[in-house]
Amino acid sequence: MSTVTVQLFASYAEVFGAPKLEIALDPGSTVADLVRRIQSLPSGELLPPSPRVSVNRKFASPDKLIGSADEIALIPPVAGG
Amino acid sequence: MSTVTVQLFASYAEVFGAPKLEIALDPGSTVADLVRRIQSLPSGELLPPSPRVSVNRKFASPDKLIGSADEIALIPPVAGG
Amino acid sequence: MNRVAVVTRAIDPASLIAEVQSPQVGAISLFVGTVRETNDGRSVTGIDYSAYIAMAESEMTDILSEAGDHFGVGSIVVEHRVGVLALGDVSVAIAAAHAHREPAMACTRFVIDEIKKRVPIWKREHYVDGTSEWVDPTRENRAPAL
Amino acid sequence: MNRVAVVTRAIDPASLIAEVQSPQVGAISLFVGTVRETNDGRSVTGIDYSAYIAMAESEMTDILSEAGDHFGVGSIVVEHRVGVLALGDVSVAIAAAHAHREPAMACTRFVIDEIKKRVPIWKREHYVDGTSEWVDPTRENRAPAL
Repeated sequence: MSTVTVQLFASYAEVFGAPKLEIALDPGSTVADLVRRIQSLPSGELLPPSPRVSVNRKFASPDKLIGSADEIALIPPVAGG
Repeated sequence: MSTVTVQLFASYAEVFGAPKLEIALDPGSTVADLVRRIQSLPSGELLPPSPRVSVNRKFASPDKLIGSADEIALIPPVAGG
Repeated sequence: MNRVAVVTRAIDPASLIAEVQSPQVGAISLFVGTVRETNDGRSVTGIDYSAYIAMAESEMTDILSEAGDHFGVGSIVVEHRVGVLALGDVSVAIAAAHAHREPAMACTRFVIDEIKKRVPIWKREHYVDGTSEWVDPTRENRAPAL
Repeated sequence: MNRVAVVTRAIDPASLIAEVQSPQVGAISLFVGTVRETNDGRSVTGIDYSAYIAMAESEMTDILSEAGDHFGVGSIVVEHRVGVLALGDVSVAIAAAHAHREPAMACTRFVIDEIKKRVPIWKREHYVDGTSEWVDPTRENRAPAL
């Protein structure tokens, strides 16, 4: 088990009432595993089925492996411009 | 016979060494008639076969009738922008 | 040279133009996004922009690099503002310069389109009725995000 | 509101942006043309622009009216400079504002394309070798006009 920090922004930070989450993950966990863990938290059911995730400031595919040193964020629908 | 003033610009003004020409036209003359008259002047052979002509600040077709009160110009290839 | 920035101060489009201008270029295309008083029929009083700044700047840098490859434009500058913006305020400005006008204009269009798709910036609109909502352009009916 | 002008002073693109900006619009597109140091492989030292001013302004007014019809853009400003311009000087600037970005950008592109086709403005380029030529974009090989 290792713990990763997941940054939250905008509407997702409001869902959890916090700017970040600390999530314990088994070794070899993927982005998809992380998303399932977050969706199982209180209020996690308010997330969309497949929220976008960034790893080290790049959008990551669901099968990407996560390490404890990675910079991870959950990315709500973007609305820049 | 009436006389019209034809404004010249840019390369066409250089062809004739003047900013305007005074051309005598028969009543009922058209833009095409005017162009033929101008092409028959000294240096007129340097004009293209069908130079653009404006009448009252609008591009005019060859069959447009010309009156003595019209504002007429010979328009070289444009290069604005 | 290219430059991107997420800023918390007012954006000055003229300074972006000056930054890309040079005797090597013949065309400069600028796009400016501003806060509009109505959106989807609702009266807006202002917008709070927020961003995942490090990733937003990284993603915009990638976009400019792609634009450079696509259009041969070597001089593009983007600034996106975050924080509380009032009606009429500039939220984003993009300037691109090229020898010719077509690549400059195509570049600017590409960059704003990509920013709207993939740069992690969000906006909460405030309305005259006192309510506010996170804008979610992915929703057909423009219901609030979440 | 639309405005066109042939001017003999420096063009300030920022003033055109300010002129079309308002809380009713969300997007401003600006195009700026500048004097480039090379054209068709020749080194340019400057350009003399001249115009049939009355017709140029009339034709540009028509172009903005057509652009308004095509793209629903109601706020477009164009300034074209004439006289002796140095390298880097702005020869033309076009600003268009709209609620949304696509019409604003399409409008700017349309206006510059039409200006190049039909507005009676001419330029004589001066080259480092001391020669100068009237530019004729209609010639395939870019030989001098006449």
